[in-house]
Amino acid sequence: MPLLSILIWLPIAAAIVLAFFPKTAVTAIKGWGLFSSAAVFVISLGLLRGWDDARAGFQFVERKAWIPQWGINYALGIDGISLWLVLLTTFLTPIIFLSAWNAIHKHPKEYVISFLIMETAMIGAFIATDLILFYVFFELMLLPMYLVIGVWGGANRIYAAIKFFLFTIAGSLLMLLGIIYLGFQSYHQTGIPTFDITQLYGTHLPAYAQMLLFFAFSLAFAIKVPLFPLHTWLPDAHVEAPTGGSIILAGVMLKMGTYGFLRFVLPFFPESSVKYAPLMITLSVIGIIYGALVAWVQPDMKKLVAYSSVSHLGFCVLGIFAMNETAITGSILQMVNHGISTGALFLLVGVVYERRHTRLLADYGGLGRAMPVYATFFVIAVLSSVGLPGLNGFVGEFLILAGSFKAAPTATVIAATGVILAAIYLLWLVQKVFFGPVTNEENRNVPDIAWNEIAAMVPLVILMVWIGVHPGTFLRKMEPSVKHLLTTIQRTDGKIMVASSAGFQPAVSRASSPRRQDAGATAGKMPALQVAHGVILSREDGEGSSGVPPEKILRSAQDDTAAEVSR
Amino acid sequence: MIQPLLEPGWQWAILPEIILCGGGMLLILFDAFLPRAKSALAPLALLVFIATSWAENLFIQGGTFFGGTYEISGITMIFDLTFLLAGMLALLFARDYLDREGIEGGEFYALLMWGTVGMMMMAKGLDLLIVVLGLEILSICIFVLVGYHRRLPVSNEASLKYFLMGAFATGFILYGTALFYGATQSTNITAMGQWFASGGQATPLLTVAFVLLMSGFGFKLALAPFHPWAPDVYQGAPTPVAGWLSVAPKAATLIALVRLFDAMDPVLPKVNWMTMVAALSILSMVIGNLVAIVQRDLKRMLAYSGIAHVGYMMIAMLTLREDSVAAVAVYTITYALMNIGAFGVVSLLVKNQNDPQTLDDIAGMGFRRKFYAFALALCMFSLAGLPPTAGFISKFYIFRTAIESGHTIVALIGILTSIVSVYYYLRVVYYLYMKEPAEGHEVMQAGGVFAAGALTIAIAGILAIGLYPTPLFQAAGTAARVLLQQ
Amino acid sequence: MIPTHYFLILSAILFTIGVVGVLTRKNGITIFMSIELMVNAVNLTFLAYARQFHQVHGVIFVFFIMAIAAAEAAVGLAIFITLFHHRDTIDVDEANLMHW
Amino acid sequence: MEFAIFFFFAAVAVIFSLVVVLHRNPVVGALSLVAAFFALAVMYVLLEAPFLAALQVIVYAGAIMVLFLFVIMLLNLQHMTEPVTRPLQQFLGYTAGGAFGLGLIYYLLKYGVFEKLPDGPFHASARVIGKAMFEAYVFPFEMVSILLLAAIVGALFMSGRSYKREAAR
Amino acid sequence: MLNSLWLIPIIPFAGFLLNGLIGKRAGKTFVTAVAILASLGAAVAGTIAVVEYNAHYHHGERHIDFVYQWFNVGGAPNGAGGIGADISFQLDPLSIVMLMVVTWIGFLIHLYSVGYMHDDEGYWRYFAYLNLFLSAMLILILGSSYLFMFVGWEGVGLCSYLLIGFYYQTDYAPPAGKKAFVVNRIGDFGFLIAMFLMFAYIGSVDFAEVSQTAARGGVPPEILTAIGLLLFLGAAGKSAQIPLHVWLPDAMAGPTPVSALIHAATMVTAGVYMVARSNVLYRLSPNAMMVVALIGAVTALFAATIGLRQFDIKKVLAYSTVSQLGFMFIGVGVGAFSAGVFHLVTHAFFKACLFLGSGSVIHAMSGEQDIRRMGGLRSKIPITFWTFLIATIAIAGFPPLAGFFSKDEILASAWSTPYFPGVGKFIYILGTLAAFCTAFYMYRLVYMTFYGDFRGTHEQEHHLHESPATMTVPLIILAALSVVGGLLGLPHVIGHNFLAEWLHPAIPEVAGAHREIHIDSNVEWLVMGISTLIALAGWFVAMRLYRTRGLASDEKFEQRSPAVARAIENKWYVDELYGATVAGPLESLSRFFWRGVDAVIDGIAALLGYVVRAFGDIMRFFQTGNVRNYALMFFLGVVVFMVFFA
Repeated sequence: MPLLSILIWLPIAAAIVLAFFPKTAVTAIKGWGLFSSAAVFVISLGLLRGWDDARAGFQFVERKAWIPQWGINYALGIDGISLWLVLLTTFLTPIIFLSAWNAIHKHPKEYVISFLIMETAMIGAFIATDLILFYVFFELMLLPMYLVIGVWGGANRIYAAIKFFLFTIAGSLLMLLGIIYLGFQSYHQTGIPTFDITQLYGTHLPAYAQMLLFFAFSLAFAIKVPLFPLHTWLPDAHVEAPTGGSIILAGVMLKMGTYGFLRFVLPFFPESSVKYAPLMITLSVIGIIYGALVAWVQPDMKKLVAYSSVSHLGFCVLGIFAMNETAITGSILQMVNHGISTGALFLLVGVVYERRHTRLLADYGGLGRAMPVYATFFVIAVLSSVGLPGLNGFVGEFLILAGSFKAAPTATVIAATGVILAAIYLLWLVQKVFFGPVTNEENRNVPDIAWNEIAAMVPLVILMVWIGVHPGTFLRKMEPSVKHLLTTIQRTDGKIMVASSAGFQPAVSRASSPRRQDAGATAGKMPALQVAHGVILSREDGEGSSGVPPEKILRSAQDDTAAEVSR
Repeated sequence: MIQPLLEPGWQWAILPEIILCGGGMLLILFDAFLPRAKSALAPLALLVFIATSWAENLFIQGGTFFGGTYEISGITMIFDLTFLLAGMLALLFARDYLDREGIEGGEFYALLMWGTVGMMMMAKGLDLLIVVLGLEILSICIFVLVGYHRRLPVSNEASLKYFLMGAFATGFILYGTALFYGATQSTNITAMGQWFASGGQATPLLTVAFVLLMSGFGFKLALAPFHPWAPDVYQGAPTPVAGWLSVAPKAATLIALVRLFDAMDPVLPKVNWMTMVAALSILSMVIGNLVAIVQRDLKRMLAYSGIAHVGYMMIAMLTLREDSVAAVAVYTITYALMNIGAFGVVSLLVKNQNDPQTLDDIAGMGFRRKFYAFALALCMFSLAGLPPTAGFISKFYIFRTAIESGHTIVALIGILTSIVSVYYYLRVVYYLYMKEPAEGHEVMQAGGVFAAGALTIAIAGILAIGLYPTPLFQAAGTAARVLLQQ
Repeated sequence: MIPTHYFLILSAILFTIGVVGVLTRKNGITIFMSIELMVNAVNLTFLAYARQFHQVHGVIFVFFIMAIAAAEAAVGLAIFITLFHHRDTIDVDEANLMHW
Repeated sequence: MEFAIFFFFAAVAVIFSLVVVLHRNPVVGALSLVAAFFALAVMYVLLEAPFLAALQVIVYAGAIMVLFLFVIMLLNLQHMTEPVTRPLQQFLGYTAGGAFGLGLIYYLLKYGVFEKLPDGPFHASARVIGKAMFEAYVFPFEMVSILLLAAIVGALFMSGRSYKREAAR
Repeated sequence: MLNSLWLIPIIPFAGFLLNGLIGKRAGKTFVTAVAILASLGAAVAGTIAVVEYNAHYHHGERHIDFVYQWFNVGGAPNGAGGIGADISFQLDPLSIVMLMVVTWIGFLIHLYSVGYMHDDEGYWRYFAYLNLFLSAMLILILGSSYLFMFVGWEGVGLCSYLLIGFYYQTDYAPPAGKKAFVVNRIGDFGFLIAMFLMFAYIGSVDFAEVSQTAARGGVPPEILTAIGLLLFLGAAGKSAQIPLHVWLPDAMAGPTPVSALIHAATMVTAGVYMVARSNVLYRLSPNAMMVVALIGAVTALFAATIGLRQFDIKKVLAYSTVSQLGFMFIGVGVGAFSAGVFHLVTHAFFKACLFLGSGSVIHAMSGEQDIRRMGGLRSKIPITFWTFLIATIAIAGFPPLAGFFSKDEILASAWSTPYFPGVGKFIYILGTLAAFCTAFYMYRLVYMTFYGDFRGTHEQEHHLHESPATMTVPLIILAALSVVGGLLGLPHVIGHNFLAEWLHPAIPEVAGAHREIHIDSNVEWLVMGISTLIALAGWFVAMRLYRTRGLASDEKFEQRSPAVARAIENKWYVDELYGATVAGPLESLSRFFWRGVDAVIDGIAALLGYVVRAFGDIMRFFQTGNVRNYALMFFLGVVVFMVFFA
């Protein structure tokens, strides 16, 4: 059974069916949206049933010729990297419909349709294993989002929508050029035209071209993430978008960027990735701190959460460019976490916005008395976003930081201060909204959270706790794919090992060459491994680092320090 | 004794032309003798067009006729079908438009058909004589069609402008042809090709000839800097005509150019002619997109975007390869669908054409005239080159060929300018869906069945090509191969 | 027998004069006459080459060009008449309803 | 002898065409254009194309120019004079035109000169032309009919009778 | 029980869930029952576990109860060297001590709260939080690895946040809670980095593995020092040591029992526990130890000085807590880990007693906390008075009460620490001064509160009443404990130091490091003598100043040296300093980022747009609408191309 195709096309089909509903039958429309998206979610759970934990490569693979002339296929596949993102997508969509049950009064039909189309696009982008197919979905998701922001958005929605669209399209069009060039290169080397990701891996590119392509791709994804200097579209888009739009935008769409880095940038351009990892890491660290600081002084709840997204996704990018298993696994998990917790936060902000039609912190205060249940949910969401152990946020952040600490200690230490800042701005938010005496009379008797909103929140909270308490469920399925990814990067060049263990002399120096080989499979985690065994080693065969010629250690040490300096 | 130089099967070869010519005359007579039965004209015309397309498919095996001056091949068939498609769409939109404006007449459809004949001649002519002749037939028809709405000063003014510029440009084309004739001792494209192939030298004089020729064709293509007529003419012309005008003649000129460039192929490495073409394309992309941004009149905006699109097509012409020819073919078909579609929706605006049809006229239509708005939006997305529309596929094709033949810089400029273009295409969507219309300002009316049908065709085509272009690619690819081999 | 390029140069001159006429005159009909002049210059070139190459082709071409010119004249003049109906002048500078 | 004729009529053609371009009165322009066409006809004769010369006189000088004059009279523009406006346009027109012409002549002299003239006379007589017309060029010849038909229909339509009625609507 | 240690934290957690979910509707009795049972259950289960432990192990081995693998990423197939931790609980002498203290005192305070919080609308919420705290604390002390410990570590932080902000509708409580959480976060930052270092250089965060690897010399010394310092940063955050002490005084905004449980007896001592837990690392890097000890000493004195002049009864106790925590850190810092833990225990007794007592006072004074409005309560609330007095004597360090022995052992070890003898002496002096201050301000508190005549309003006086049994019973128990608690660790010159012996296995033999501080008897006697005198002196001075004169002497002091007085009242302006140096600049920086940098970025984007538009407008200008101009453009194009290309 072509599960993935079903996943892609079911929402579209539902949307088409919906197009024939009478626009007056609002309840029917919403119900249909909810039902169909829920159905998609249930079906997507089938992925877990048929999942093979051991397989590193793509599973549920489908492949049909689409444009054979150019070797473009309708090729679908899913692996540990994309699995949870897909599930996140299918999981969030029904929640959106649920949360927006009473929120959307204007053109509900078109609203639901656009979200269904968006779901298709997002799932497609995650499971497309053909570069062009990916691009098609990648762009396709812009249109509905543009409409969602522009039609159902707030006061300044037009500006936000166009800004969002132009920023994104600017990046992705340049990426398109890069894609074409990449396919052209591989065509000239292999003689077979193809845009199949796995076959494009290891396309050898001249250094200069690789650099250009790296930036072409990175720009597109960095805008999407968004990485520090390119982030300004995000707050506007979030503030103006309707609740559902914000949830999808933060929950899934931003992940396209990080996912793109993982799936394309790293394996396609390993050397450049290593070369410019310091740059990317620096940017992400700046983003972490910057986003947190700016979030702290926002007068608008949604803007605050939006900037917090900048900060959180900075962690993801940091983990990706640390390029070792721990960090990458962490950042994949963190993508999911961020989707859940920030999604929840946006949902909750939307809830209170529905009731009070303001998002300014100044207008709130003492809300906890009127809406205790709501407050509880909010605090839980905040805590998971702060990264409280036992909730989802912690595991991801911890893995990222611990992993990238090996690659870039200084950067990591700086990034870790983001953990403090997160506490500052999020608790500030909670305090401003819920605590303190009731200053504004309108807050005295706001109706508490409604059934549909509770129904939307409960699954989110359950997931938060689940990931926090037993992340193994999720990590186990990622691990092989991540290892595989790292070998893909590895295959091209050994430099990466050095780079990813930069600023880490003692560990490297304690490494004994045979271990370097077998552990070479997974780049970054080596040092830890060697430390772990280093001592035992030294007991077994006297001086453990006998295998390594000293000058090599020296060199690695040197360019490590170099990396440090450049950072 | 006179023996007309007629190869066997010639009557089949030019069957489409014959049908169209005859059809045109019949329609005129019909209108003349049964002035009451105007409503039957459009269906009849449609019938003629359909018959022609059917005739196209009748004649399978290609070949050259009339002493090697007239070629029938896959590519000509594709382009003929493009012309016919354009003609049909224009006709369908025109039906409602003319009916509304109360100026329906047999002449209109007749001229449409004869113009199509002219284009077919441009597409098939292997002799510059035929090409020029076709071009003239086309021009004559356009002069009249543009000025067809005689009551309107703008329409008349448009036809005046187009006429003067057109005649002017014709002068240059002719002069260029003459100079080529002087160099190659023939105006037959194949002969010219042989002359070039047999080491014919390209003197600067020939370059001048090329410049003159390009300027003339550039005029028809509305390539910058030969473009300035386009916005005015599109604005003034009856909207369906404008749509047709923005597509069909360009297609015809392109295929003629393809033949020429193909003939010149041997000499091109030695001369900088393609640099000029590149310059033209870059200029067009830049000027077209940048000026389109500041337009509020829909038709002018589309005109400028059209200029830009020709720029994109010229990218593919820079190096003539199977791919590029196929790309041009695909692009023209796509462009026909989306541009005529867009103009068609505009043609539904009930408004005195003397005043511009601005964005405000479509404000808030998104949720009133759902179908038309959706069609327009789709056309816009396609024009902007966003997947999953045909526009994306064809643009992708163009840039792919560009990169493969190493014109990365031009491609880059193309990409950058198309980023710019996204802005104004989206602005249309924004007016459609996100803006509330001014009170009592309801200019988009529910068009008749014809317009609806045309839009359906356009939408279907855009999506079909966008989602599954393979068959089209195959056809175009083989056709191009055939074209470039002989 | 007169060398061919004499004719070519003559036609070039005439063509240029025609072009200048188009560019500098406002009277639509004069402009059109200048265009006719250009076309005739082209004819001259064709004929010159035709004689040079001993080809009837060029001559035929000229013949067709004449037909084209005639057709253009017919339509063009009709257009001018309509223009005149609209605004009692054929000064093309007056035709400026549409710009920018 | 030939040369004398050539230069004389070349001068005539040039001068009269200059008059066309420069003289402010369209009627004068039209008439001088006729003169220029005559001169050209002579050139055709020199080029051994008597048939075309005849056509030139009949079609151009005859039909087309008469049409022009007719229109001019119809719209009685004969008294219309145009003041010189748009100096920049004028200036650019002349300079650019001059540059273009000079360049053209330069290139023609440099590359367009044929060393050897064709040996033997070349008679593009009516017979030759007619034969070619109906053998090799039958298709374009037929197409010309469509061209002319379109032109006629168009002309009729544009300046047609029903115009006023429509306008009335 | 041993193999289901996880039950111990789960029981109170269940209580939390029950109360949290249905407590509001279920009513007070239900809530009370659940809460009390939960805490009692935890205590009992813990005790059983301890008993079983004693039955199984005789040399203080480490018992591990592995539940499941939390996460472990990037390791070899066998998981070695991976980053992650197990959900597994451990039992060893150290955690047993903590376990007993936490569970039983926790239980007592639950009991007390029943009375204290009785007519609070947030009753259910309160007990839910309290249970949650209990379970988090238990995770903290039972966790078998730094990472799992960190879970409890943050958990208690959260609970303290929630409980400090318990009166969320006031305007002072929520900020205090936020402050507590954020400052703790700063500490946690250090903790995190320390763990990263462990993963990087040791490859594990399991207590045993870390200690063994370190002991094996598998870790470069500078790294050890770094780890030690970073861990101490965490500890300082949790245990309110300079410079992170600022949150604890504000934390008094919470209900008094909370202050007793969290901010005196258990949570704040977590830092001490962690340092003791990491004793191997510390003993291997004396520098880190010295820092710990010094900071402890400075904090002890500093806080004590502030305590000298506070008028909020709870604030006084808060500062004394900070100061006492300083003592504990001196202990663990100079290498006398058992001493530090010993003081931790005793302090838990008497400080809990003091806080509860103050709570009872406040209860009696119907919410009044300012000692300037109290006085003469001795007769009104005798039980409270006596228990309070006992605890005071204990904390002031009068022999033979608990405080005396623990503090004395610490000071003695400080004096004779082998790691940094010179500094040790200095620390001793600081500690002694702090001890003096402690004695002084504690007696001041007692005299101001219970002696003299009543200074409050009439209705307050009218309401005065002894607290209910649920409150007094815990007081009595704790008072008794603070009397006899000293017996746990008698100095060897007098008797037998049970605690030291008990903890001995938790402080393993490490090459090149001392296992315990050897104090020779003269020093022992000397120190004991001195501290006794100090305590007496403090009492004497306080009595002279406050017994009869009460408030007057404070005013006198204010008149004599107003600057100092105000400085002390304002806690030496530390908060203001932080505000000016950290918070303020940071905020303005953020505003600059937001208003400035973002604006610039947007500006650049907008600028591009404008440039494009401008170009458009310029080119559009050529579209004059005049056909001759078009012809000219056309022709110019031709000419230009001719010039260029021909």
